[in-house]
Amino acid sequence: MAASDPAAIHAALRSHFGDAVGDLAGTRPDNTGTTVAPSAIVDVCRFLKTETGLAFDCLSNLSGVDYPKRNVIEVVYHLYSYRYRHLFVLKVDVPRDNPAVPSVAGVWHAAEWQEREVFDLLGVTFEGHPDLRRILMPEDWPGHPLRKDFVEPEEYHGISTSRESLLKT
Amino acid sequence: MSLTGFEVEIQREVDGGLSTEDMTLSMGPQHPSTHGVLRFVVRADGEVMKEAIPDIGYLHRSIEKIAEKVGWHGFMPYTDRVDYVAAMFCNQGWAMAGERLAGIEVPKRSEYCRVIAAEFNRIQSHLLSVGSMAMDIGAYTPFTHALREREYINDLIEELCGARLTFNYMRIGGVAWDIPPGWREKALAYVERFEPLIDEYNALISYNKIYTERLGNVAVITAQEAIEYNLVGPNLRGSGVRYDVRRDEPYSVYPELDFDIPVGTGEMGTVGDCFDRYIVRMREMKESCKILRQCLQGLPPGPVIAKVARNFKPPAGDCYVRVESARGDMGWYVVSDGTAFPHRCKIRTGSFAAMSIIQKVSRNLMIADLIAVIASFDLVAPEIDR
Amino acid sequence: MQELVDRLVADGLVPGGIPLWACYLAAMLLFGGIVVFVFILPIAGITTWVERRVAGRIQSRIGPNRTGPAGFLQWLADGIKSVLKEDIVPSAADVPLFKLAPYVVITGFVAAFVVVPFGGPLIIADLNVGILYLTAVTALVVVGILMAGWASNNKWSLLGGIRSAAQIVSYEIPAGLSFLPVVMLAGTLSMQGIIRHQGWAPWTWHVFDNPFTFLAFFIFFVSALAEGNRTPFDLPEAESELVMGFATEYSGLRNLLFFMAEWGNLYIIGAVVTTLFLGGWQIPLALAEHPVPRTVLQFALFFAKAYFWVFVAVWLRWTLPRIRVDQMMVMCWKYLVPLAFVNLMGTAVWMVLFPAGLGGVRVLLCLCAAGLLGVFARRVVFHIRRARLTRQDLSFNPLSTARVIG
Amino acid sequence: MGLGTYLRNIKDAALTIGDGLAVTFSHLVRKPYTVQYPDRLPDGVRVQDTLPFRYRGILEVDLEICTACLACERACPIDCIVIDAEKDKAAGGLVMTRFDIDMAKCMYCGLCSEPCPTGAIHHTPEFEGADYSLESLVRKFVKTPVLAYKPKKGGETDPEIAPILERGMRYVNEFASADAEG
Repeated sequence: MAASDPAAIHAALRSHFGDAVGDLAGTRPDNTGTTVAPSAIVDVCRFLKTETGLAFDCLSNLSGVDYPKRNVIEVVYHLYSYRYRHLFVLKVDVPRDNPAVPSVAGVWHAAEWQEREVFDLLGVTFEGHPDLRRILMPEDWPGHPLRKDFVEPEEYHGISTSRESLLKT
Repeated sequence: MSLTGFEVEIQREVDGGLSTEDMTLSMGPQHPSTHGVLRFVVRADGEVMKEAIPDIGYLHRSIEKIAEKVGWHGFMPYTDRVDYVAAMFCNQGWAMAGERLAGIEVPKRSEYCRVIAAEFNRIQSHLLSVGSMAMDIGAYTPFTHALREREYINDLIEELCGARLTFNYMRIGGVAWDIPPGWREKALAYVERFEPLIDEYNALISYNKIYTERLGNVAVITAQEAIEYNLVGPNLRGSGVRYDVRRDEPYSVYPELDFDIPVGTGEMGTVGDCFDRYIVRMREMKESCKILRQCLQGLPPGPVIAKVARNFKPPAGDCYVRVESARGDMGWYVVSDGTAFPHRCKIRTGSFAAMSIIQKVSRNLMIADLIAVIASFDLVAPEIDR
Repeated sequence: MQELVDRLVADGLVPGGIPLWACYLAAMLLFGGIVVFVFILPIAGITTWVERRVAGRIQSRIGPNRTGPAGFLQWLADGIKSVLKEDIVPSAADVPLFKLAPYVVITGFVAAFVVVPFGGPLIIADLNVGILYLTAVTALVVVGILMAGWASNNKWSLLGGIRSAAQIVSYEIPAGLSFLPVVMLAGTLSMQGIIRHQGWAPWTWHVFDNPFTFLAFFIFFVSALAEGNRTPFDLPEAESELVMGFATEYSGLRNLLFFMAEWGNLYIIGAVVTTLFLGGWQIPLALAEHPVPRTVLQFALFFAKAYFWVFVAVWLRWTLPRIRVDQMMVMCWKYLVPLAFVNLMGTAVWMVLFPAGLGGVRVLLCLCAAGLLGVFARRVVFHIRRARLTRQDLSFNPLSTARVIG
Repeated sequence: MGLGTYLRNIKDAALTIGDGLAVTFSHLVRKPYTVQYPDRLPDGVRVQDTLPFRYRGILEVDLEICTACLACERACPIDCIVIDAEKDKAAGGLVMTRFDIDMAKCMYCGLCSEPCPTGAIHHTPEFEGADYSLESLVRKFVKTPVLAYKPKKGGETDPEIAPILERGMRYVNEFASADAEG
């Protein structure tokens, strides 16, 4: 069934995965999607990719968002299908202290580097990732920069990270 | 032998009593043909590479963190620095994100101004890409001709918005400056003058036998692999996938314009080789000329910016805006929490995905081919590291 | 040169008691010294200036125009700058080899001038093995480059050195095979002999003698370019891949020696091609009776012909991209060598069938060459018209400067 | 590789290289495009004068028409503008003691000149900002404390300030505004 509207996609998901899939949310086609339980994310993604009517063959974007007030880090998956030209959003909430999500690198190769970036900048570990290393920051950089409570270190290997402004007289 | 963070195991083969050893080369981050600060640890057996492991992060300024510090209007000049070769598309991405979150309706004339500035910028970016690709393969003249044509567009856009590279031309709700008087005729004259020079450039280098021999059948990427690795833009269309955000997820005034999408056809080898990615960019420049002609002639009157508060506070929510940049479909995932500062801004760019496929594509290519592959993906370092 | 010395000795101008061989040696050294310091070094320098000006105009820019009139003394400035620059020897380098390499390359290059026939009597030593000696001597350059590549202890230089060894050695074969038809026609290896076998008129030149030598000319020029490391074969110092190839670690005077050899080599390519195929310094006898003006005319004609091919090599460099290493080998062994054999056999059969050669074929080949040039000119005009250029966009003055601003 | 492709390769190589050579030869007879800045320009021509009006060069502030409203200081994302202004009853208004712009950090984005009501702060076509010390890149516009300008209702009458204000407003009107007609 070539379901191009999100409600049908959501119904298919709900029928397959029951309450592991939250309810449909979103105001525009570019942000409608559901929340998914961390344990079921790999099966949901594989289902969305292989199901003939859905064919989400492209993981367009994978990003992490830090919500300190809800004490949760939300990993957001934007999935897109080149055959049916429709977009769907999956959101996975993980606790802020030791966030861990099963890796979908097995489903799409594109996820490999994007998960490494979320690991590097937000500290979310992806279980089952083939090569989980820091991608942008140096290996021994303290902390994860994109967290809201990240404090920039004074100096790194003897190089100071701040420059005294010229405007102070 | 470890090369700063790379435990690369050395393979020794002893065949016929002669033990040979792999050579590990560090190509970059300061190397004449890695565009910007990219680095590859190349494990090679003589000229033939076993593998080229990319190492990125040398130009990481964490623009996404800066977005959370400077307000909605303040971040616009930083978007120019995400991809300084094609800055208009980044401006457009951020502006559309702000408009979609706050539900602002942008006047028609400003949409036309945006498309005109963006298409000129696409020609600029493609000229730099094809020019530096020819120089990487060894021909120096096409680079200067491409840069000379790019200089004319620099002057045109300088007259439009005051800057040549980091434009800061668009605002949330429209564009900052209207088209100055007399600029339209100058732009039309330039497009007339530029179109035949694409054919001259093709005659000079594109169909040169040495050039096609160097690029044909090199680093072939099938359509399925391209989608799997989320390649976008000319890299995806080079592999035969006819997909363009301007036509398949239409935004701005692109639905009213007619232009077609050039796709790689494997004329000098197989579909999806370096030559296809290159020739798709050359043909896209022709399409951009077509779009520019239509926009410049059909420019409607009216204001060029909507009423937007100086202290802009969009309602809480998130949006995913996709813009067809010169390097493909650039995704802007912006989360707002109702305050004057964006909560999160994730920019998913084409070069990041292209860089991730190089390790797989570079197996038993020659070192000279790695340079051609890097150039054919039109990588730009700031877009990868952000 | 020998008759010159004999005549001097006969006239008694030489103070007595000096044995004959000493006179020859002194004359040889004197003439050789003049040629090296008055001709070779300036020519190598001026070629760099010509290359940068031609490259400028091809790339719609000006090229050096600040040092001297139209930038003519740029090469002198570069030379002095290189001599004054610090000459760094990397610590981990194989120091003796590192220091020796540029001198091996320079001797290989300068030694080639011994057989270059500037004019009728103007040749340092008219060896009867002329062209064979020249091929042997230019092979010395490979040794120097390989030494430089290995001694710099830098992986990129090693790659550059190995590439140049493969390239120059394998392109000796087609170069050798394609000058053999000319040697068969002329019956001698000596350079002067080859020139004397040709006349001043184009249809008497070896290149138009028969279709096979016509083809041999192109093969020889292409493989000579490969031996001189010129684009499209500049793999040993491929800027965009190997940084500077074998010359990466060199600086100061040693670097200058490497590149002087490369630009000087251009002139040798031009000179050899002119000698073998284009009638060398042959001028119509009627032009000048007295030997001195005749020699000057011969020198000027030979220089003009040789320098035209230097211009063609420069023009090729700023048009063509670079070949990959395996394509370079394929081109040598699968395209140039078989064709060179065909030309060799063809010329042999041609000489058997028509011992005196066919006048008609010679004229026909001249016309076909002229036709080629005509088609080329038409194509150039087509490109100019397509770019919609107007009169004041064009300028035939090679030193024309900038457009007015704004 | 059959004889057919063998000969076709040679033909292709010859034709395409020949065509490339024709293009480069046609360039040999074209005038170069270089503008020989800075020392060989036609006499009397300064590059700065040929730049368009909207060119965003080094910032300049006309203190006569600056109302010390601090809009530019707030708009600058890098905080490289610092203005000190106090209320001073005796002088009858705001007195500015300091107006510094750190041109070393400025990224020439133009966000400061947009909200300025009188066009006091604007970009000049001047771009040659090289200097020997970083400190001298900080442009200090206030030499002696000056009274901030108060825009008059009926338009400017003072003959000395009127031309400056008129020039300032030209910069302001250049920016797009929501209500302007086409």
